[in-house]
Amino acid sequence: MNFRKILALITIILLGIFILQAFLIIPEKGEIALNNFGKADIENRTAQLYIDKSVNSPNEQVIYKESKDKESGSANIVTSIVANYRALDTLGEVTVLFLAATGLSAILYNKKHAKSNFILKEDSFILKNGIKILFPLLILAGSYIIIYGHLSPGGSFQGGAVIATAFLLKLLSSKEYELDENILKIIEVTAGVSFVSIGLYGLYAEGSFLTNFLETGTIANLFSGGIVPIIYITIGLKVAVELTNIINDLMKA
Amino acid sequence: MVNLILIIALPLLAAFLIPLFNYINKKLPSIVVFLTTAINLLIIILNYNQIILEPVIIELGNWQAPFAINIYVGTLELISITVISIISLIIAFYNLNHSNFSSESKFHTLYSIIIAGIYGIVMTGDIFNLFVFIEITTVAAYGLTTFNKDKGYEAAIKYIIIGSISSVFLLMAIGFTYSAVGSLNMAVIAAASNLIDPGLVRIISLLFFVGIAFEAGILPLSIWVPDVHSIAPSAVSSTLSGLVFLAGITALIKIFFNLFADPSLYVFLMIIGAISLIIGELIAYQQDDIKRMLAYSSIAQMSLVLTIISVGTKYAISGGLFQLFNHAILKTLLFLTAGLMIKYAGSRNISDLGGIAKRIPLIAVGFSVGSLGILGVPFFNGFVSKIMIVNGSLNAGEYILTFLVLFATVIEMAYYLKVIQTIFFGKISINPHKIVKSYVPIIVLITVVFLLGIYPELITKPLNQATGELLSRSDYISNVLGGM
Amino acid sequence: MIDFLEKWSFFGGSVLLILIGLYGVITRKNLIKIFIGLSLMDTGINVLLVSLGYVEGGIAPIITSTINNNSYNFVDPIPQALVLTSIVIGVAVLALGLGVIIKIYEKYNTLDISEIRGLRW
Amino acid sequence: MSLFYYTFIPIVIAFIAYFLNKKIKLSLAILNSVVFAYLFYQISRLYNQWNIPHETISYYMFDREIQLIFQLTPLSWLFIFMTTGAGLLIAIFTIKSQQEYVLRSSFHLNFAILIGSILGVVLAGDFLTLFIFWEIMTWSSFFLISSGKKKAAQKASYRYIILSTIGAYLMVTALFIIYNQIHTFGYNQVAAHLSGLPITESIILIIMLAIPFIIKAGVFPFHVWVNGAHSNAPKEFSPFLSGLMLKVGIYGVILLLYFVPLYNILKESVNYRGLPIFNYILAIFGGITVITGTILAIRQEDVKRLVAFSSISQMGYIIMALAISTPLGFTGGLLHLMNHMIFKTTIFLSIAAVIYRTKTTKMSEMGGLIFKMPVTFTAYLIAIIALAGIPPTNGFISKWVIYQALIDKGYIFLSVAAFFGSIGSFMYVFKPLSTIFLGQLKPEHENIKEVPFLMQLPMFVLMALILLFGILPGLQMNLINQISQLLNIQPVGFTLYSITGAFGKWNSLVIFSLFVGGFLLAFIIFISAKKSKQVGLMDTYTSGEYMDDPEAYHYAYQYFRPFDRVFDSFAARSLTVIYDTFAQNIVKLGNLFRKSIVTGNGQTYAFYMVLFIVILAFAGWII
Amino acid sequence: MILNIFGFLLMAFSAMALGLLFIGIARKVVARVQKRIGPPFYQAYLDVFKLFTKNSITHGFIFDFGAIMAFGGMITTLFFVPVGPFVLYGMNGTLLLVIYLMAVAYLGMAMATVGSGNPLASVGISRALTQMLGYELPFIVVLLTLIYSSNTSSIIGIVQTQQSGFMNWNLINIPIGTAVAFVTLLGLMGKKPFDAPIAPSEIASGPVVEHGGKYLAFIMLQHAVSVVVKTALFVDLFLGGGNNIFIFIVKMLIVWLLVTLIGSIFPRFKVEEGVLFYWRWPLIAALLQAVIIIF
Repeated sequence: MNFRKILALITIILLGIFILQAFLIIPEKGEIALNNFGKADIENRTAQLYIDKSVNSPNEQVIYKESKDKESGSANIVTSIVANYRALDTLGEVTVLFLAATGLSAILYNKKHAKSNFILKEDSFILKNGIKILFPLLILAGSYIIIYGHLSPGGSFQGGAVIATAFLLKLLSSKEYELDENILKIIEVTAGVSFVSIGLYGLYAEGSFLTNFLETGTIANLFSGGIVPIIYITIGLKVAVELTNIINDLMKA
Repeated sequence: MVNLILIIALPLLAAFLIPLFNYINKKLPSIVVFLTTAINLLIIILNYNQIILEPVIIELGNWQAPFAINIYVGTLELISITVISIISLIIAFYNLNHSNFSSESKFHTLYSIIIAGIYGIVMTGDIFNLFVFIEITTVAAYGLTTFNKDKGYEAAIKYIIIGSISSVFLLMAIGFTYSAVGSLNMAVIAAASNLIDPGLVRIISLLFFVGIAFEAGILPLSIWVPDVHSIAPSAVSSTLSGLVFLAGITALIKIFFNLFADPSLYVFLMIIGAISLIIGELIAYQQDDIKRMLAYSSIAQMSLVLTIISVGTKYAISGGLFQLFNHAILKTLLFLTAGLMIKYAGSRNISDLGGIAKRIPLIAVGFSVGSLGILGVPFFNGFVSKIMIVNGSLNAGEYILTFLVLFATVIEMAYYLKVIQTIFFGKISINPHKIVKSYVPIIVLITVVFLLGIYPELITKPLNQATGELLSRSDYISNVLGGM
Repeated sequence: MIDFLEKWSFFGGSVLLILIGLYGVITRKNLIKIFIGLSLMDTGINVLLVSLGYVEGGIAPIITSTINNNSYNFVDPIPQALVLTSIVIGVAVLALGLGVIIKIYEKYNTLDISEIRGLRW
Repeated sequence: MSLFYYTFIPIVIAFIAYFLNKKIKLSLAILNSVVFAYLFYQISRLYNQWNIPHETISYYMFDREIQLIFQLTPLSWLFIFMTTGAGLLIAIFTIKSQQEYVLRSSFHLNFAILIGSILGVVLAGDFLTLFIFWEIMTWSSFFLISSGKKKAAQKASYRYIILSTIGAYLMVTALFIIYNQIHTFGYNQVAAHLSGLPITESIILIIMLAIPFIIKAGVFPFHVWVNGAHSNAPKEFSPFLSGLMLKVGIYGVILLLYFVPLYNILKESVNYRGLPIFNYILAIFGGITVITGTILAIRQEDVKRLVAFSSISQMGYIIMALAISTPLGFTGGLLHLMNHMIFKTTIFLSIAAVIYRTKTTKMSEMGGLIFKMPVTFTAYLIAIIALAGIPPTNGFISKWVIYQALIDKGYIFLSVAAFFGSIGSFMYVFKPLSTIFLGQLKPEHENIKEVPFLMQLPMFVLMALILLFGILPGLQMNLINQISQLLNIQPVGFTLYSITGAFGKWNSLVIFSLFVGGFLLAFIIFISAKKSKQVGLMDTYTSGEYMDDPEAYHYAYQYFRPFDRVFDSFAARSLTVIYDTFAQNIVKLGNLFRKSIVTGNGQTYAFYMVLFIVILAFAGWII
Repeated sequence: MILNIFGFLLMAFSAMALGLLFIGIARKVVARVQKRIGPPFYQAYLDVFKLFTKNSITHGFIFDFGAIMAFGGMITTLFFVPVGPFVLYGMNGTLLLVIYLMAVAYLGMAMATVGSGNPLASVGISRALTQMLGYELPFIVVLLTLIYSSNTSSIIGIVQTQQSGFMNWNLINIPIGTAVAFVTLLGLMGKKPFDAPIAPSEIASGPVVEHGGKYLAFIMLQHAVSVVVKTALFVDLFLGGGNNIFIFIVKMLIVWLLVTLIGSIFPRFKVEEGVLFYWRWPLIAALLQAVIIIF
């Protein structure tokens, strides 16, 4: 417990005091402050509009399996926000992921085609054969999560992560296993490009970037939600590929 | 009227496509990036005349304005993106010849994305989107820093640590804001900001400041700057120092003039800026590594801009903004020429660059033009901005501030002149390496410098308008929110 | 009382998480530990965001058959979307950082950040 | 031709030529001399056309057009005439004399820019215009000085530019403080505003305005840059630097003292014998400058440094004369300004010629050049006679008027300083005369020849001018009285060859005729005596020793050692040391910051962030 | 015109004669002080004639030119100093002019001697110039006081201000100034204790070491005229001049003898000691006088 640690501790505590004090502020009349825990009044906020899917259209009940052609057709409201209302953020985050993968491969470039210096001496039998069974299931699960992202909990990121996990296990299981980078690249490119070009088509068709140009269909049908599922699939592919790339690079390093 | 979102979308598309192009031809990526930047400039020029008349609000996905992400392009944003597009075009041209890295295509990918991120920071009208774009820019910068295989990793790790911490604070600020106001749209927050409890406003604004200022070159948050700027390839250094700082300052201005226009905070900004200015200049004087010196000088310049803008009067703000744009142009010039000189002499030390002007005169002249511009010699672009700064700060009665600024300029002059004297009149002590001489960017930049020096109204006229818009928040709010 | 505890267990807890992470970042010398601290901070901020959007007794904002149509009570969906984004960004930065750390270890043969000072002054 | 073009023609042409001369081989020196000759011709035709209208160029600055005003007054005419004249002569001199520059073509570029900017400064009709061209002048001269071939040139120019910039910033601050109250830069409006202000404020503002000019003029507290700059500048540039750059500073002082009549503004301030304290202090500084310059000049071993210090002391005269702001003082100041420009240019040119041949500036490494370079010697001789103020040269007249002015007001200290300077000037001008031109010829200089004609030509012209103005001072007085009328100072009575002082009349014709008489008499006696036979310089009285080494037989090093011994302690603690220590302390501070803040440890940086937030939070941002 | 030229020549030659006479007398007096018999008072004339008849060597044209300049300059000075009633162009003869005209002679002599290329001569000159800076300063201050008090710088004018009687002499008006002026006169004439420049025992009589034959004659003539000029100047300024030429010459002689006597009993100052001496007491005294007069 030397001096710098004590100093650090004191500073951190002061910082904590200063942050926590934000929660203690009791607003006077007519003033607003942080909402109390669980008191987030979303009735008269943007969120309510998202829930009611009434940003552009008049506010009416959204009914399961009944209301058609809402402005955003996905039952999972988070999904509709991520892929529709705030799609630009999503594009951004996909870009960040892409950046990470690219940067990582640039960093570890010279080691790219070296053999894996993974500590495992020889492949363990159980792992190897367990993966053999598990691998298709994981892929399947991931794809399901992605495709049903606009109906059920979960979404493309989660699904992409699951798929990437499958490949991670594959890589863990055997030294010989090599990913075909060309395929990865092609998927990567197509996914990213299709995301942007969907947005651009929206710009071309509806006059604004990332606009929904398909009909949204009935809430909670599989084929509903306009471009949301498509975007989600592209995102899912993208995420899966990028994560796989990252894992691949890190293990090759 | 071409939709301005394209200037963000196109670089991203190009970036996503680059792996493909790389298969076709190794040189193609650089050309593609060059073309995209050129198209961006074209788009902006097409839009210029309309935006100068009235601000443009782009509602993404056709969701009506305050409820989803929207992009707001007022006069200030217009000038910024114009400068950004010009400079990015020049740097992209420079990259055509000077990007012979081990993994070239990835370099261009990152470069293309960082440009998109910078545009986003400047134009977006949504705080979380701002965060996303800041992250894009930063992560791309992390990647670009590591293209120096020698010390790039060390610089990058410092950058990453500081960047992640500040991003946490930024997110916290965004979360608080959302929890208080219930919207992420800047205009809504601005409209509600005088309802928020003042204590909370101050907490949030401080968090915002910490989260953004680390990208805007204010000490001590930007203490990573010298490492990264001096290590990164010179194209990257000029991008970071010229454009990223520009974007960061613009974001700060948006936060502190549009969101929370609390004049009682400006004095803090002024003091921070002044201290950072003096310290930056003093340290810059000590440097022997030329790019490191330039980096510290960038810090000082940014602090100067922050200080002057936080004076908060019309003249001061327009002077500071003009200085900001000048700095973007000049630092690009300086970093490019410095990089070329370093390549030629094979050493980063100023003392080893003696008499280099006799071998590569144009590059040396370019460097000195950049320095003289920063020092504010008449008929260079820096002159008018400095005059405006002095006038602004004196007009607001800030005599001490004026004294500090001028004192800092004297120190600045001291170290820039050391370099100039060395490269022009020093003893020749170099064994030249072969370099690809690229005259076009340097000549273009020099032309811009003199153009702005002789016809400052090219920028100052729009700047007055921009200052007017900044100082009248109600117009901004009503522009975005329409009637409500 | 209960809600007080709830409040502070969420808000205070998340802030505490951030602070712990920060403490780790500025005291631990090992780069890996520093990055663990960073990811702790990320987690903390995500928890904070989500808990800011929590609504009493609210459920996940998904329109399903089980809920009664005319009175559903969802938690705020926007923070969740934000958290989704910030998680991914955190992952990206983390991955990049780890890559850099690998190279640094190759170069300097140490992970002690106080010994990696080639760039100074 | 419009006034505006006078400033821009040389600059533009120089730029074009500079970028073309790689392709087409044209000598920039010849080009410059042609351009300057043209300008000179044009300007000489401007004489007596004081009523040609002002011109303005609009320059868009803050949120409005700022007008840059150009105007022609007799005063500015005098300066542009001198500038172009000197520029022309030096350009001609330079055609042949250029050998050893680092960047030769850039010399001419900068020189043309300098000329143009000086024209701009002098023709400026308001303070902003003056400031803009002032800056350009400073920068171009900076590049000229630092293009000198010695390493010390860079240090000297460094000191020069830093000092000038500090001055310029003071000036610009004062200007904008004023501008923000009256929204104009015009001389008269500023003057009116200053006279309106309370006395202390106006004095502060005036000092801030005056300091840059005083720095440029090399007056006492700020004379530190002059010697280094003069001695290390390229040998062709030193004449201009001393002959005109310093004078431009004087122009600014005149502007403040008379055009913006400080005398009226400060009349009710503290007085000394009817002179505002500000002027008196300025005059005192002038006196100190004279003494310091003289003493330091006497001890120099490097000829250019010596002449540089003499320039300092002469500047002191001019400042003194102008500061006491009587009609005689004004006249004397302007006279001395012109004459000093003439003879100091001559001295520097002759020395440049010597350096051109001998490649050294150490006086002890030369000697006996009189038989090798007679023209140069004559030029130097006449010039120093003028500098020492010995009749019948122009130098005496101006000094005579200055003395009249000083004695008239009875300023003892100033008069003592003035006389000290003029007697000391005997010492320091004689030193190069005896060590460079007289004495024993160095063996290695056996086969030195006189400089080429193009380099002699300027010297001839200047010699002629010295004698002409020595005999007919009325030529100068004519213009000076026009200036006096412009500045409504009551003019000094004069005819073509006589000036009326306070205590009597100076008639140069009589003096000259008597001189002829005296010399004629002496000459007749001389030739009527027996003819003498010529022997070599080594064939002298050596108290029996046999001397064969001219080196050992040439008394040149530390010529005035006994005198210098008196002032060793004085010369040791100079202002330069004080300034340098100040700068070094700032540098030390920076080093401290650098070593303590930028540790290079990323973790520390992270800690700074947290600390920064906490400090800000608890420094009042939050609480 | 003709008359002018005639007077011109007359004045020049009579001044030379008078000067040589004074020099002769001085030598006699000094000899007597030192208990020698000494040369006859007309010895100086013989010397000059002898020198003019001897062969002489020159060291190039600057040597000749310097000699001419020295003598001519001193002659020219003479015409501005009223000697008794005789004065040409006196109205123009302002004091400052006279002071500077003397400098012409010095410069000529200096050039000639240094032109000879003999280091001893150069040393002598450097000493002479140094000492000049020493004594000129208090002298000038006194002159300034004089000019200020009598409100003219013309010598004639100054003489006229002290015409009516002994009590108007500046000797009475500004006594300290007179004393200072007298002390400086010693240095002005290069008499002991201020004869470091021509110290025969150290630097072989310095400036004139190379001069022989007519050159030495020129130097002697120049010295003779300078004696006349300086004593006359002193008499004019402080001792009330004089309309009667004989009275005037007597006054000059008195001054000259005083100078000689003082010079003959003092040892020699080191040159910087001389300078410091002049800047210590005489200068302070002179400034004191000036303050008294001006305020």
